[in-house]
Amino acid sequence: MNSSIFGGLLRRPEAGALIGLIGVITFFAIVGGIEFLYPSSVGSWLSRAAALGIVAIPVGLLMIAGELDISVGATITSGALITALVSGYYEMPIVVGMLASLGFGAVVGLLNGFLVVRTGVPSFIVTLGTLFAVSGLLLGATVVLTGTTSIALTAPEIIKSTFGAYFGGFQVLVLWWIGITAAFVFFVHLSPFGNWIFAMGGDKVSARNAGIPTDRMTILLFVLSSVCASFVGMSQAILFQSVQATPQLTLIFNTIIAVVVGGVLLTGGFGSVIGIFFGTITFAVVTQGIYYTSFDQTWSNMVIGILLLGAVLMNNTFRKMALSYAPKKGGK
Amino acid sequence: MNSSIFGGLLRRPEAGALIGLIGVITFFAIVGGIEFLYPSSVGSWLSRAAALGIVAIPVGLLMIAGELDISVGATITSGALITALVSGYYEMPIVVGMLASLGFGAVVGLLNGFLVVRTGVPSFIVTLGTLFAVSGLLLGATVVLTGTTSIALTAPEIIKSTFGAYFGGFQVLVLWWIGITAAFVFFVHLSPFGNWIFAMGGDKVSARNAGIPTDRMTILLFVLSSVCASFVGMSQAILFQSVQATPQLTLIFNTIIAVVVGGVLLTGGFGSVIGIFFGTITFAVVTQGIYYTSFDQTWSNMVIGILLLGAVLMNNTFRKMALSYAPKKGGK
Amino acid sequence: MPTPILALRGVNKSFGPIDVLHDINLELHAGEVLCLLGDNGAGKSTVIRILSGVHKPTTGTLEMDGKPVAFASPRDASDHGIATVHQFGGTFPLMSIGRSFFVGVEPTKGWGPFKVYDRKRANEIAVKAVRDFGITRIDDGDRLVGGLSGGERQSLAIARAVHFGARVLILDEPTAALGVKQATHVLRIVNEAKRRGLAVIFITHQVMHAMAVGDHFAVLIRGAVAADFKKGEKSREEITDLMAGGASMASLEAEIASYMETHDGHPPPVAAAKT
Amino acid sequence: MPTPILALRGVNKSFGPIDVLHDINLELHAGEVLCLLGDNGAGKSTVIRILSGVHKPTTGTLEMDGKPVAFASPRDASDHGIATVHQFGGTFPLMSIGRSFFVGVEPTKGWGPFKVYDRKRANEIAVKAVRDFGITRIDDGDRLVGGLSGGERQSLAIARAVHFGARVLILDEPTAALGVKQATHVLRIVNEAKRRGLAVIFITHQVMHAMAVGDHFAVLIRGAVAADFKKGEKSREEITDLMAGGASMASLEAEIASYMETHDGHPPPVAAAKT
Amino acid sequence: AEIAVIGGMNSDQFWNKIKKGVDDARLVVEANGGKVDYLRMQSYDNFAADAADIIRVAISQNPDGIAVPNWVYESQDPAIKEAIAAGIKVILFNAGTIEKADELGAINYVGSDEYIAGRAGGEQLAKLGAKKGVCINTLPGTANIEARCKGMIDAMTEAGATAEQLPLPSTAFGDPAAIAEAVKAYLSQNPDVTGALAIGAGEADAAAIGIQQAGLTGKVSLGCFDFNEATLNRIKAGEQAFAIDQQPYLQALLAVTLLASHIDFGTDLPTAPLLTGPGIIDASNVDATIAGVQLGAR
Ligand SMILES: Nc1ncnc2c1ncn2[C@@H]1O[C@H](COP(=O)(O)OP(=O)(O)OP(=O)(O)O)[C@@H](O)[C@H]1O
Ligand SMILES: Nc1ncnc2c1ncn2[C@@H]1O[C@H](COP(=O)(O)OP(=O)(O)OP(=O)(O)O)[C@@H](O)[C@H]1O
Ligand SMILES: [Mg+2]
Ligand SMILES: [Mg+2]
Repeated sequence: MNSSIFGGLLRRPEAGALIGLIGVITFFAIVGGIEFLYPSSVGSWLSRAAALGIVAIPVGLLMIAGELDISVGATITSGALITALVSGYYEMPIVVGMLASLGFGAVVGLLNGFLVVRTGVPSFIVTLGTLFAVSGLLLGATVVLTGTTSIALTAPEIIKSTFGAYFGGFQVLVLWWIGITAAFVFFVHLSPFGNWIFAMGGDKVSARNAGIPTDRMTILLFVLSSVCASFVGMSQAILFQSVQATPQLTLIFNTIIAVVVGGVLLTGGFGSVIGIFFGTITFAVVTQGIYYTSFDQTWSNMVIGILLLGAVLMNNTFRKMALSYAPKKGGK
Repeated sequence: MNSSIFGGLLRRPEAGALIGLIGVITFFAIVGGIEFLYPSSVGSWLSRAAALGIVAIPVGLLMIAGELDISVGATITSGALITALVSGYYEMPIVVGMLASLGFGAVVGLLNGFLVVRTGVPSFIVTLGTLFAVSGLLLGATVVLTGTTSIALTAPEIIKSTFGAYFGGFQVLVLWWIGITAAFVFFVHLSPFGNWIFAMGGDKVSARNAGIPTDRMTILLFVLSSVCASFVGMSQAILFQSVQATPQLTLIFNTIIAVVVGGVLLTGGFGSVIGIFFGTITFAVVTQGIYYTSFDQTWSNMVIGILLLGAVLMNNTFRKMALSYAPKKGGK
Repeated sequence: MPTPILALRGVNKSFGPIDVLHDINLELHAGEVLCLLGDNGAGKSTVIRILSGVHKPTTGTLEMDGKPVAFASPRDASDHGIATVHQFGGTFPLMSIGRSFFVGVEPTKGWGPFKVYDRKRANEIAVKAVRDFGITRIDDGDRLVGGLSGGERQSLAIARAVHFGARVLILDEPTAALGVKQATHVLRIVNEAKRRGLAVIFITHQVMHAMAVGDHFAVLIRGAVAADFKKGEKSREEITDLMAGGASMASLEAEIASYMETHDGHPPPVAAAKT
Repeated sequence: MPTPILALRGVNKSFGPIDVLHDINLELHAGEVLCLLGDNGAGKSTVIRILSGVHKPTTGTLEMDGKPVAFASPRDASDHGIATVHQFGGTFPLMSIGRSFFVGVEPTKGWGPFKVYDRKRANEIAVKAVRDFGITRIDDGDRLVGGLSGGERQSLAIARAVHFGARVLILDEPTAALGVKQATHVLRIVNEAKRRGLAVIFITHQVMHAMAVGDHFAVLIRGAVAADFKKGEKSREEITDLMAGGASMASLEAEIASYMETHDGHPPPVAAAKT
Repeated sequence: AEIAVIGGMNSDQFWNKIKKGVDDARLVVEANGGKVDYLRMQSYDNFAADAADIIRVAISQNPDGIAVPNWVYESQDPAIKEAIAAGIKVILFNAGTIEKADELGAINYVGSDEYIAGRAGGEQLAKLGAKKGVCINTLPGTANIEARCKGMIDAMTEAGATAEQLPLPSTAFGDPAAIAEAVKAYLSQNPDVTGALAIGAGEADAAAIGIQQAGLTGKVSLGCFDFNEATLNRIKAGEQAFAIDQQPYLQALLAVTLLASHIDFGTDLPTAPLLTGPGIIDASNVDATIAGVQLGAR
């Protein structure tokens, strides 16, 4: 009986991610000192995680559905840049800039989605193309329009405190992140649509034959990830009040790491939103935790790499257990 | 009869790449001026292509075999750094440094290969882990050992003219590239082993059942790509006499672009060495060609992105033609 | 004669330059099993894909209850009461049995925008449907499909179609990978569906299976309907010939089959191997 | 009695905690067809995978010509003259027919380190082997396998195994996806192989096919050999029961099959659907 | 004269100010029947190799003169020598020294020096009373950035203070949230640090938020290399102490016009080197700088 409950927990996709998270927190609390668990430190790693987390969830959903989106490295910049351009450089009301940036994100998502659905080219390649095309377009347009590649922005106080401010060491984005996570948990694990995403990742042709509108779902997921990335870029523009026209290539790697550490299967069909949530925190804990230890920070890349490999191996083990798990029969 | 020969050419994996290459050269010769075809300009884009091309071929073979290697971004740095460390900083004979750097590359390749083969984790994730782990290790070790992150190196003249020198605007690496390409053409398209790589990419389980030592081949291919990347890093250290400890993230994207533009299928089983060769030149022509035009270079990323999307769509069309192509029967 | 539940009228289908179906006319009546027969590549699965909304005909029309319909998507077809088990796949290895069973038509509980997936009910229904099928080893709807054997998976896919097959049930080679016991179960289910008044389309390469359930037979040869007849109108040998694309195969098969009677215990003579 | 070409002696196989095969003893003689029968999940493919070097037995030994052997890899097994067509796959969609045919055993020309793949010869042999099989539509070895129909691909895989099957030919459900004509071809090929003195292992769920070629039958039930008998020692009904995992199915199947004779033209009675 | 100018990445704000200088100088050159090409690096990943490569691209276009930053001596020197051997006049700008220019045979050097600029930052922090300083490095391992940090650390050490580098993992590059939180965490662990120097203006935007979040605005003096509009706003508001400016507009304008005039008219400037920096922008001169920014010259 006990072993059955235990087995039931272990076969959940987030099991590995949760154990990993507890592991790294314990590690840094011991090595880095107990202050690593003080609210101010927690605020620090959660604030670090929030921006990444908001992008990682829809990117993770795409991965569950068997796709990949690496153009978020450009859309996060476009979100920031368009807000700053419209409301900073051209001095239009901030709301216009925010809407424009989210709208542009939606357009990029639609473009990605349509190209993937219509041409059947792997999404890795399509979004690699849009990554370059969009970031090139942004840079060119910014230089042509403003003559510089860095734009300042000052947002009204109310907007700042809604999207880009700190309260007691916690960035507001953390609240957005938790809210968005909750919405996605509902969408993916409770509403019937979530089932469709898993089915698409499991076997796209069968999913289509089962009556799932796979094309529309794929496009929707691409739009979600681009809009979420734009949203993060927009909030960062408001918070940091200044924007550079450089694509964030590292964000691409970071989201993939967070998602995979969170237990999502790169080849699709398996994963969970809560797992991605844990994976993002794990990533943030590791990158922030190093500052609380006496390790030389030159080694931080290595720690991240080893964490990733370890997490993936652990998740693999859990997935195999999930597949072969069945409640024990009476005998033997 | 004619249409049959034409069809036969078109169904080759490199058909799209060749047409794309002719297209971009024509474009830049018209827009950039005829000087784009002068030997000095040709030397310029071939020299740019050589380093990329030597890495792109084994990376492309991995892709044909259904794997991906993004750790080359770290191994190219390790190749340069270890040569400079051993023979520059510690002043050992240059040959020792060269062997050490190639040896380290082989070790990284073995590690990648073993992890992929043993754990079954997708190679994208495994090599993402080693990318971070190796680049972190390099940076840390360099700082600890030398106290700086960039090391100078002076190689004897004979070594310089073999690995790192210019002759009439052409880097010697171009010759190495052509030689390595020829060796790979033999290995992949003429020797019986090439067949194995395609079979592995087509269906790994069936390939194993057909008696192909898939594990050993996979490890071999990872070693090849790491060693080739180390070789390029080593030659660059010798040529440029100075090395810094940063991973080359853009190399990762560039190799994937070159390989995909060269007609290799991301999902494996289809492609050719000559195609990758053409794809690399195409990429180099586009990135270097922009210098010869009056376009504002701020747009270059956009051009690259659009090129990638266009090339992939064209290759897709050719692949579909290849699949449905059959010599026409008598009637209709 | 009553109006057919589903009919193809002069349907053609081409994929680019390749013509796959030529002028197909077929009728399907309630309470009737239509066996679609034909050689490999004859176009059987393509007919099925048109009926289930996966492909649209190049020319020609579909009729349901005598009125022309056009299915915009597989979902549209299933909304019209057509449930299909396609030749390969149909299950999702990393999903639970309950979720896989209800893919695309998830049962919900709750109200308004907060309708949530009803896991408990889905699992119960799914497990019951599969167990009714004779697969008694399955008792937990949360088990992942990837842990089931090939035959169990196929049964799950069929149980699903039967459960949702409101009016028309289409089975594309459902028995190909199944053992004797499971195949017999499928045949029984087809008969049960017919008894309940459903129309069934059944594809198989096994004459025995076809003759065991079919009321009506259509044979495709190279994308055209080569024969369309009722039960009892043709002999087993004639049907076998037609299934083999018009070649005269039945005699040969019978010849091979007859070894067992004529050469009990001895290796058969070499002659049969000559063509 | 001559020494068997291939024998399993007390073979057990477990995947982690799951025991799949229990104490399997089987013998295979030259010029003999061994039919391996059993329900879905009985362990037939696992036996095949052990014989073809894909898996190693957990305990127990393999013997070839009376001497113990251990296959290090599938390649090792094929070097011993064992050719296998596995249940699924075996072909490579994006490879040419010639290359796919010779995967792993590429013919070469030239000398020393400059041996190159002999495309022309490979294509010729492959095309001939497939055409000998009755698939006359194929005439160009450079065509990609992905452009062939499912049945044509299956035939290619079988032709390949027959071509390289030096001593033992193993076919795991080769006829499952095939039409009547192609299935008959496969049966003919099995007989031809037997005539040439090869030992053949043949797996099928179709009693007719098994009885048409088998000299010797072994039935697996839940991973153990439940019956091992010669041709003519058991009746069709008994074999069917055994194939269904020991359940008494033959009568039921016969019952369903008998509809066609007894109820010509009329829908069958409902009774059959009750279990 | 036909002149090729070599510069840094497109998305790098600093090099767009250089572009403004190039564009303004172009007017003069074109007025004399010449032409100016601005060739830019496509990434900094493989810096030594690409920096030499791009010179060879310029040579292949057969210009009369090349204006080039001498970022990495070892790798670029051979290429510069090839250019001079091919009869092309070369001027070094932005990176290099006059000794180097003389050694290679370049006509002059216009610019500042990364190490010296770093020293200026260190001296400024020491002057502001910082006892311990940190150099926030988002590109650890990159040669010219390391030189900036080294200069800063050396200068502070000589002034009797201490200083160290904070190298961030490559997962943080370009991610303002990561930089801000890293700075915040670092400062909370190192309360004795009262001076911070960011390696670029974008990093400073994030570092300022990190300092603010650590509750140390005003207590930790923040400086940075180069500047953008937000930097100036912060200096004006007292949230940042200073920015180190090397006046890129002047570097480009002077380098190109000097080179063109040397080729066309044989002029020569006895002032060598021509130093354009480091200049310190702080509260005292920020208003004039803002005026220059509006015109795109700063
Ligand atoms: N999407 C497609 N594009 C091009 N050709 C296709 C496509 N789908 C099917 N075909 C071709 O149409 C023909 C009929 O295929 P179909 O799958 O309907 O045959 P089938 O009768 O179901 O055969 P089997 O008994 O082997 O399942 C084949 O020659 C096949 O190659
Ligand atoms: N690699 C494996 N790991 C765990 N279990 C396995 C593995 N391979 C096979 N099995 C299990 O072993 C049992 C026998 O499988 P096998 O494929 O041999 O059956 P089979 O007799 O060939 O069935 P079918 O007629 O459906 O092809 C099944 O229950 C299957 O789930
Ligand atoms: Mg079919
Ligand atoms: Mg099997």
